[in-house]
Amino acid sequence: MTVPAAALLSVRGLVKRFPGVTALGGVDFDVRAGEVHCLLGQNGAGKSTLIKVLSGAHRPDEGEIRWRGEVVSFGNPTAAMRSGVAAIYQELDLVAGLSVADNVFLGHELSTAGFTRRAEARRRTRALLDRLGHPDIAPDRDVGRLSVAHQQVVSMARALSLDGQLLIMDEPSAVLDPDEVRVLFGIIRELTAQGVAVVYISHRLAEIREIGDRVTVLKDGRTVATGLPAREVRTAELIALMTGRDIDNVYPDRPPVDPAAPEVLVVRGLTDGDRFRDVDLTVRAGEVVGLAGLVGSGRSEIVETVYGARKRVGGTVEVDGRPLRRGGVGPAVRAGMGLCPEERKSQGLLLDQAVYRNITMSSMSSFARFGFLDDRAERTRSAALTAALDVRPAGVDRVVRGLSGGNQQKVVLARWLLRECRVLLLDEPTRGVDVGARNEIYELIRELATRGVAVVVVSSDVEEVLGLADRVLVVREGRVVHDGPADEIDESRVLDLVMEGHAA
Amino acid sequence: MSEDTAAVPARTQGRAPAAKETGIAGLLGSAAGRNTGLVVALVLLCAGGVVTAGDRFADIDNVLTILRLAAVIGVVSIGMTFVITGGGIDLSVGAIVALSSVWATTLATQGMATGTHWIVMVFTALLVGGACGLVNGVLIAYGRVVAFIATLASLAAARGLAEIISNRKTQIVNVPGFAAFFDASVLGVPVLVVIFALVAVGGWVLLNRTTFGRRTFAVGGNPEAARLAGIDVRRHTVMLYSLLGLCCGLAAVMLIARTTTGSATHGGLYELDAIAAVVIGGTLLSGGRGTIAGTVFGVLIFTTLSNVFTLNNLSISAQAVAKGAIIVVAVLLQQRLARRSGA
Amino acid sequence: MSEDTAAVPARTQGRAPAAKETGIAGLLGSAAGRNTGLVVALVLLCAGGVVTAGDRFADIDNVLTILRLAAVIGVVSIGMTFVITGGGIDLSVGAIVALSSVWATTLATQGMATGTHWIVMVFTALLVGGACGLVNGVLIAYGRVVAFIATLASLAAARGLAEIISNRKTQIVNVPGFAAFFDASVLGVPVLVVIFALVAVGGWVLLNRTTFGRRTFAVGGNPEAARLAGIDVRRHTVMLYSLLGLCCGLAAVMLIARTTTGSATHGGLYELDAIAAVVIGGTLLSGGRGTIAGTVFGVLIFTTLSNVFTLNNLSISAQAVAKGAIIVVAVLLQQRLARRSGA
Amino acid sequence: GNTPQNTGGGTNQGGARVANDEPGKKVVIGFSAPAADHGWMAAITNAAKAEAGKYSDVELKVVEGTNDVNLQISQVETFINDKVDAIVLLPFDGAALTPVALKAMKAGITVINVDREFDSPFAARSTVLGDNYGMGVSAGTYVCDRLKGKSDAVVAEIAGIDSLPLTQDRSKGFADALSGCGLKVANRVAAEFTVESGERAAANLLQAARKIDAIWNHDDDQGVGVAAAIKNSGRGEFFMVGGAGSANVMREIKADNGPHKATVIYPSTQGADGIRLARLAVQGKALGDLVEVEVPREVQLFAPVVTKDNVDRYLPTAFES
Ligand SMILES: Nc1ncnc2c1ncn2[C@@H]1O[C@H](COP(=O)(O)OP(=O)(O)OP(=O)(O)O)[C@@H](O)[C@H]1O
Ligand SMILES: Nc1ncnc2c1ncn2[C@@H]1O[C@H](COP(=O)(O)OP(=O)(O)OP(=O)(O)O)[C@@H](O)[C@H]1O
Ligand SMILES: [Mg+2]
Ligand SMILES: [Mg+2]
Repeated sequence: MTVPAAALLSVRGLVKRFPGVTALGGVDFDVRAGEVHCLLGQNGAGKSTLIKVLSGAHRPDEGEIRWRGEVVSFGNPTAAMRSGVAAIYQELDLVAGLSVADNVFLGHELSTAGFTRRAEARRRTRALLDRLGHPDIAPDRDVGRLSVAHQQVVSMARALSLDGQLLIMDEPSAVLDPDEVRVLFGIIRELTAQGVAVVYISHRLAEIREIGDRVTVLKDGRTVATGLPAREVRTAELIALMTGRDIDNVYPDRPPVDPAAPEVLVVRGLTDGDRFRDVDLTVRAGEVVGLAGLVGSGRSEIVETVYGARKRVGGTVEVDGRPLRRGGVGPAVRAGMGLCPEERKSQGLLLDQAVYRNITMSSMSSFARFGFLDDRAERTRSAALTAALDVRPAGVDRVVRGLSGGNQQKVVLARWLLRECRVLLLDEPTRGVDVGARNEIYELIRELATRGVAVVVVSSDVEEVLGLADRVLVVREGRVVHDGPADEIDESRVLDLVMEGHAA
Repeated sequence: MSEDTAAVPARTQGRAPAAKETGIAGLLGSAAGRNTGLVVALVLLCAGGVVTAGDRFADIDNVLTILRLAAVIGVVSIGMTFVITGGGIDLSVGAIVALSSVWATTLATQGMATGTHWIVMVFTALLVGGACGLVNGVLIAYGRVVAFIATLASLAAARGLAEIISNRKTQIVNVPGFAAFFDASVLGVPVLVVIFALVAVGGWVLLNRTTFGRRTFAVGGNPEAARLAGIDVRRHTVMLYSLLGLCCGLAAVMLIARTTTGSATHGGLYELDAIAAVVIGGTLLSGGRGTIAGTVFGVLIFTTLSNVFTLNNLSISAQAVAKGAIIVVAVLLQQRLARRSGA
Repeated sequence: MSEDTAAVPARTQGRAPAAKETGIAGLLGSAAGRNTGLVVALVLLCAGGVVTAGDRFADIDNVLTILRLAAVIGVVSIGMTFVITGGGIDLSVGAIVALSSVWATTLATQGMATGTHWIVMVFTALLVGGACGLVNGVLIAYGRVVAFIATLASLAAARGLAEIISNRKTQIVNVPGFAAFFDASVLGVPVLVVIFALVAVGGWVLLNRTTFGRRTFAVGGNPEAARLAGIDVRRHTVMLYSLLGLCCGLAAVMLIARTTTGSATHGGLYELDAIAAVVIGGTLLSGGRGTIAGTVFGVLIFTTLSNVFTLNNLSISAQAVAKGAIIVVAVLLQQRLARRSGA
Repeated sequence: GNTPQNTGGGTNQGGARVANDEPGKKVVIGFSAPAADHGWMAAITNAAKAEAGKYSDVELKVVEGTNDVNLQISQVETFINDKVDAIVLLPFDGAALTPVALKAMKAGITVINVDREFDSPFAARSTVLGDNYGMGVSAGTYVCDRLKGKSDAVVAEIAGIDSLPLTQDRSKGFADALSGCGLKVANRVAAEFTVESGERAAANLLQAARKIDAIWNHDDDQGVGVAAAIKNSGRGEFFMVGGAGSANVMREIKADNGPHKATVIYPSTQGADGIRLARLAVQGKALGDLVEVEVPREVQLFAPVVTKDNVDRYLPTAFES
């Protein structure tokens, strides 16, 4: 391996251990000025940990980091920032309650003698957001009230405001829609043209081909390949490097839905008086229905309202022909509905509890006799599920907080797989999930469907919706603008529908 | 500054891994394991007692005295463990104890009890305590008043009510049988201590072995996730406060038995004592993590502390200073040792 | 049960949108807007005062009496707003006030002050308060002792120390000039009230207009994010507690001026009063959201309440019950109105 | 009529009834005392209210009891604003309330200081004091008498709230009297004037000392708890002397069936006395049984020992805790 003198950052033999886990077991790679260096690896491979070490948020146990040829140790994030390393973390770490502008300049506030220059901060934030294609986000808004996608944009604005030499992005595209990804790529190109280096993490191989220059693959905390040319290397090779096995067929076969199958979920004229109106949705037993649309189009709100987690102002929801009472989540759960929420950290998980307890949370009564829980049965069933979903590291007694983002997502999925639902609502089920596991999740969804479950999948990945679903609904600004079989529509048509009226 | 621990002082502290617990052996084993620091602190304290007060400390009567002292506040603290684990807080426990004790010892209640059975007094206290807890719970869960404020209001109101009912007089109990029952011993163990033990064991089982307990952790750890997982967070919250109210009612009965009186001054500062015992035991004040065994140790540490001080005839001021220091040492010990045994 | 509000009683409550604040007009406008409920509660309370006590309430002397009463606890509450916004809690404020008051009035200090200038007493009190706060902060941030426990320990220790130093005697001030300065008025406004106003305005600016304030929100709202953003969370935590300690020292000076004494019994239960004022004002007990204006309203509501009671000669127990009810009503009002003006 | 109806159980049985009771000019009296967090303090307020109720020419304003000197100062300020005729003040801390009392006097209000003394003679028109030191002396003398000749006797003391000066005065008087007969306090604990704290302190005390000859308990209200603890322990080798003089303990002394053999009175009628003095001072009257034509500057109440022999005399004015 030849290390050109131009290497901005070079990493050798990096090791980071957590209690009970070695997250990084020897990582080597180099980043050159002006390149987009992609990091690939399965969930739990150590990508996020590597980022945190590079940005000073974690201190490595062993190994050497050279910055512009000199050995450095970033004891804390400030030191890294001063050197010109800026990071966007996977778990958006913004402060709800503070405004967008405050978040952008948090830690490097614009100030005179300790007093914040608020107008200046607002103005610069405005400029950064415009540059990111989001004039719609007001710098004064409380970040906690923005959608996940918009929060991601704020994180990017924050990273840009640091004016770094190295920009690290941990799955920035996971919550963005195609349109926004395009804007993001535009900015990345602009930056690299100025000599800024970008480390880019994504589970979407297509993106890597589009934006990446070189690829480093991590597996189980080690570098298994580095410096691969992003445009030339074969997909199958990458997947084999990441997973150690071959995965060819991403989307499982779709057996035709029995037209006589009972309509399990029937939604008529659903309205929440705010975000969407008059939504009709019917899902038969064994059918997978996909909801496509732009981020912010109201898909999450639709499924949350169907589930009873948001207030239903008008319309009816029926499960197996029985109308659902209003009044919270209870009736929906009792009727056999399940929801995988969009934000796993704040809506889905008990971060400080064991994996198995998170999994059995919605099916506790099936493990209980007279209210007493059978711990052992809970563990056994959970272990079976985590094995099936390949949650790593294995071990149902682990605390969820210590799992990587993708593995946390799998834990939420396992919860509803365990509770054999009649209707399963999945909001971005594969966000942050790696190729291998993604495949397994698709298989599981399909298997559930064949067992007669009615499945609704919300996804910002149009390809995924088309590949996975039997029927596709396109949502635009709170209205369903298309409802038809998935094989009668293609990606560009969906994008057209989605963007219509949007100044893309 | 070590980076992986730098994050949140208060929140990361004491996060021991979920131990594998199975059966009674597991109960003891895991309780001791996770509470090594507390056990060590208690043992040190006892060693201090033996060294400074010799036989007077290591006497069975003295141990029973400590346990009897621990019993009343112990029962309240067990209930408090549930509420705090469930993400709440209750400042009104002392006032509820006072109100229950007063209500259960009014002339009317005592008259009824004399006419029928002393158990009437017990039921009255439990009912009053439970009702107060219910009010707290409804205010907090459905009225959406912050727990701190809601129970602060209850504190004022319940004590005022207790004063009005008792006319600020100490009400002496003279129902036959009542004192006799609670003064008795079972195999040498005073009834009050037996009650405390039963509540502790019951509380442990409820928190660690039942769906109710599991929901408590969920509600305290991430209420939004609990709600989306189909748990009725508000109803559960009401149940938690009601449970604590019941514990306060029971504590009132025990206090009546101990002092032979009901009074509006009973239970002074119980809120601080109970919360301190719970938190020193390792339950997170922010919810989602709670341990009954830790709470029991916490209560024992505080009562043993005051016993050792008294045996040594220390001045109250010096006691206060020493108490502050010992609390900090106990917590630091617990943290260091729990982390070691955890990893 | 309405499902959209089912989430987290304590956490979703009162999350008003970030108002646009510009200049002094913005200060007043936004403060009133976000605190509509509190303002309404205060106005109702005053209306009650006028109706029941007429001119005796609406008298300028009476208003000054209310403000003077509010001043001491007000200064502590402003400091407490910072600590709570930063995700902490401090139970030791009352004890710190006591210790500072005692230390500043020892014979030695007074002797020194008489020899030089009474300002020596003020500096002593501030120094002692600040030092106590520093100890709290270090214990919490670097010792990683839970704030509740650390400050509970300080509470015991500081009061004990105050008793030892003062030998449990009330220490009378006879330094020339001291009393005269603080008893004076500026344009008819007593110095104590002026100090309170200055601290409130200074606190508002510090919290809302400086990087220190921004970071306080961040540290309280999401400490991990704050750390990743390069904020030294632990150092900031220490600063927050030290600031509160300074406020306690200042409150001690004000209390010495008001009573002409230093005593180990000063500041009893200030922790509860201050936390209650802060929380009723709308600062989240879990951190990340805090309002100085709300705190000032909270303090005024409590002090006006007790003034109206005093004027009306209500039965004391009934006062307690009424107080509980009024607190709940004020909070509910604030919630309903803040939500309406917010959304 | 304005003549006080004395239907038994009243608090002024011993008081003089003379022409002074004839209605005079209307007197508005403000009354402030510490928080009624123990029986004696509650009795003080209750007695004051009852006393005021007996006079048609007295209007009493009672404010919430408080242990926060800052709040108590503001209550007095409110009285001053209100232009009451007199203020009867039992301060939480005498020294701390002195400035505001001075202010009231300057405003022409008659201030009657009760129980805890101001540190300026100009701060009150008259002062009604209990005798804390004397209480300790009375208790100590009684203990000495009963333990006559037992030089190795173990004497224990259960004090009240230890941070109050009055507790230290009591303890000092007790120690001084004991040293007169060669005894000293072997074990001392402090409670908080409440039943519960008395029980807790006594339970620990009984463990600390294996053999006790005499216990002096500062406060009969906490004494109920002390008695309960003694009963629980099954011990009875000692006798007990109470303090303050509650009706409860007096009945026990009379029945002679518990550990209490005596109690030392600390009159809970001080507040009531304060009300009477305030009324007289404002109306320009004097004390009936004195030749003096003005209300005296200071009245210090006696701290007698109540035993089985004289209990009947004191029982009627005792407070129901
Ligand atoms: N704070 C922590 N404590 C304990 N273990 C941790 C911690 N952070 C990460 N780990 C472990 O380190 C390993 C690597 O995690 P990391 O988050 O770096 O994975 P990743 O490659 O980013 O995965 P994903 O694609 O799912 O985000 C995982 O096994 C994870 O469980
Ligand atoms: N609590 C809230 N208060 C006010 N506005 C909100 C709140 N939550 C979300 N929004 C707004 O609603 C819009 C919709 O966001 P959301 O992400 O839920 O839509 P979506 O269609 O589900 O998109 P996706 O699922 O693709 O992210 C966003 O613009 C966001 O700012
Ligand atoms: Mg990751
Ligand atoms: Mg969404």
